[in-house]
Amino acid sequence: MAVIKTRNQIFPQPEQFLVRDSINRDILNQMVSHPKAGAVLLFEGTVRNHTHDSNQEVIALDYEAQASMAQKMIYSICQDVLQLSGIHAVAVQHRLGRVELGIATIVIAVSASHRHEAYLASRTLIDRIKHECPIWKREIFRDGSSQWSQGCTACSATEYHQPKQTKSPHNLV
Amino acid sequence: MAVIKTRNQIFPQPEQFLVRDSINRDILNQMVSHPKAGAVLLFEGTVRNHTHDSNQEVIALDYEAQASMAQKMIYSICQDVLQLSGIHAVAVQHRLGRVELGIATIVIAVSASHRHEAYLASRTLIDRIKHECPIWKREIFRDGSSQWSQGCTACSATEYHQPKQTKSPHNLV
Amino acid sequence: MTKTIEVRYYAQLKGILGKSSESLAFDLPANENEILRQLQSRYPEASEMLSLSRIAVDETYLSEDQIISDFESIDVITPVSGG
Amino acid sequence: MTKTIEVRYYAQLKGILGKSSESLAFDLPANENEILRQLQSRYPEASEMLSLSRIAVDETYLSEDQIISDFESIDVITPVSGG
Repeated sequence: MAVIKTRNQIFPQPEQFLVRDSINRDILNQMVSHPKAGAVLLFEGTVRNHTHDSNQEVIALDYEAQASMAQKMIYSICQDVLQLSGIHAVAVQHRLGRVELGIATIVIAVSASHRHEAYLASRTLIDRIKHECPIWKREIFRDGSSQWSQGCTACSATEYHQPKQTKSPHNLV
Repeated sequence: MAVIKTRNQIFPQPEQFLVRDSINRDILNQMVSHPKAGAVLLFEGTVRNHTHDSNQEVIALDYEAQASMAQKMIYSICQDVLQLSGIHAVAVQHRLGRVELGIATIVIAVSASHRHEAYLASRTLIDRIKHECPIWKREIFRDGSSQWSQGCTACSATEYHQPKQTKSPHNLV
Repeated sequence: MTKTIEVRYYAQLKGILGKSSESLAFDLPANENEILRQLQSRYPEASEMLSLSRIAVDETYLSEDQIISDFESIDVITPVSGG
Repeated sequence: MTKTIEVRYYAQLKGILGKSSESLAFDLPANENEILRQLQSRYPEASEMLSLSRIAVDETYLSEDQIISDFESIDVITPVSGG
């Protein structure tokens, strides 16, 4: 029977999953450090100067969330990922509000016994957080205009765009 | 026809691929930052307290290399990875000499337009560097004894262990 | 029966409707599609956006065939774009 | 023909042989397996380790069927374990 792992492997506290200040990757890295870890993977989503939706130059993103629901869902996704093989700890922070070009919008840290486990856990975390959690981004363009992102702009065009029939958070993993 | 990308997307200088001092992940992250990058992935291999080969407690690793050959091979692998879709820059540093428990032995940074591209490039880099480059690790145990690692200790037991018939660096990717 | 429930809107839908929350009367029990249809008849200008949306009650997504009658709040979750 | 070549050893093999380099005479031309066999008959105590090793000449791995006659150095590359 699988042992349910406890909160001390999920960082930071859930009320710090969503933050308005810049994310410190070194702190998240430190949070997941573990004597049994042979691999630590840090994923950072960053603001880039273009999107799928538009030919305009993006200078920043602006994030909004149903924060209490998003926190609970991120925590639940972290719990699921800790049940994967070889995972020692996970840490997640996602920005809210305006984030400038080149700056991290989300940082995900994972420590695992082996690198393959770290890659699987990291991808599962970012994919599920992007596809399931009630967080939205608005693209702010050089000319001062803006538009809400249509689904997952960091995905390739052929990827999952949250069609209604498969949107349940429970049938994605 | 594929455009061959140039050295300014491979960091640091090849003579800095192998280092005896601690690796600064923030510097590697900064090296790969790019206005078109929507994803940055930092992989860190770290010294863990146990191995596949032994029941003894590991307190450190000690690395040796055919350094000039390893540098050239890492550079060549980086060039290959830059030809993958959506990759903007890569950075690699690997430790030589003794590395203590919990400390990074290798850091690989990749920036890409999309996260899927970053994960593929990062995995390709670490897998090829581990399997192809003339670098060796010795495990140093709590009791002061040591032993050379048999093939790739950070791999799972069922994984590639460099059997002779498939060892050619040219048929791995 | 009819029940008055706090409804919250976000992102693009909040812009279309010009408000982030309101109290609305719903015919209950209802499933996700029935709640969305009641919102669509009230706000035809948001009909397409609502057709792409999911409903969370008391901060949990409704599953496809779940029927609800007793709850405090509705969050209308348009297609998400975090990360 | 016989040619004297600088040979370098690393890691476990360096420990078994008790040296990191030496000048050795090789019968050339030869492919990778032939070079390894010449080393194995000189060092039977390292025969198994050599059977797992690869040969690099002038700092490039030999390919399976490559035959060489003119080069400056040999690196004997036992199974690698970097990362």
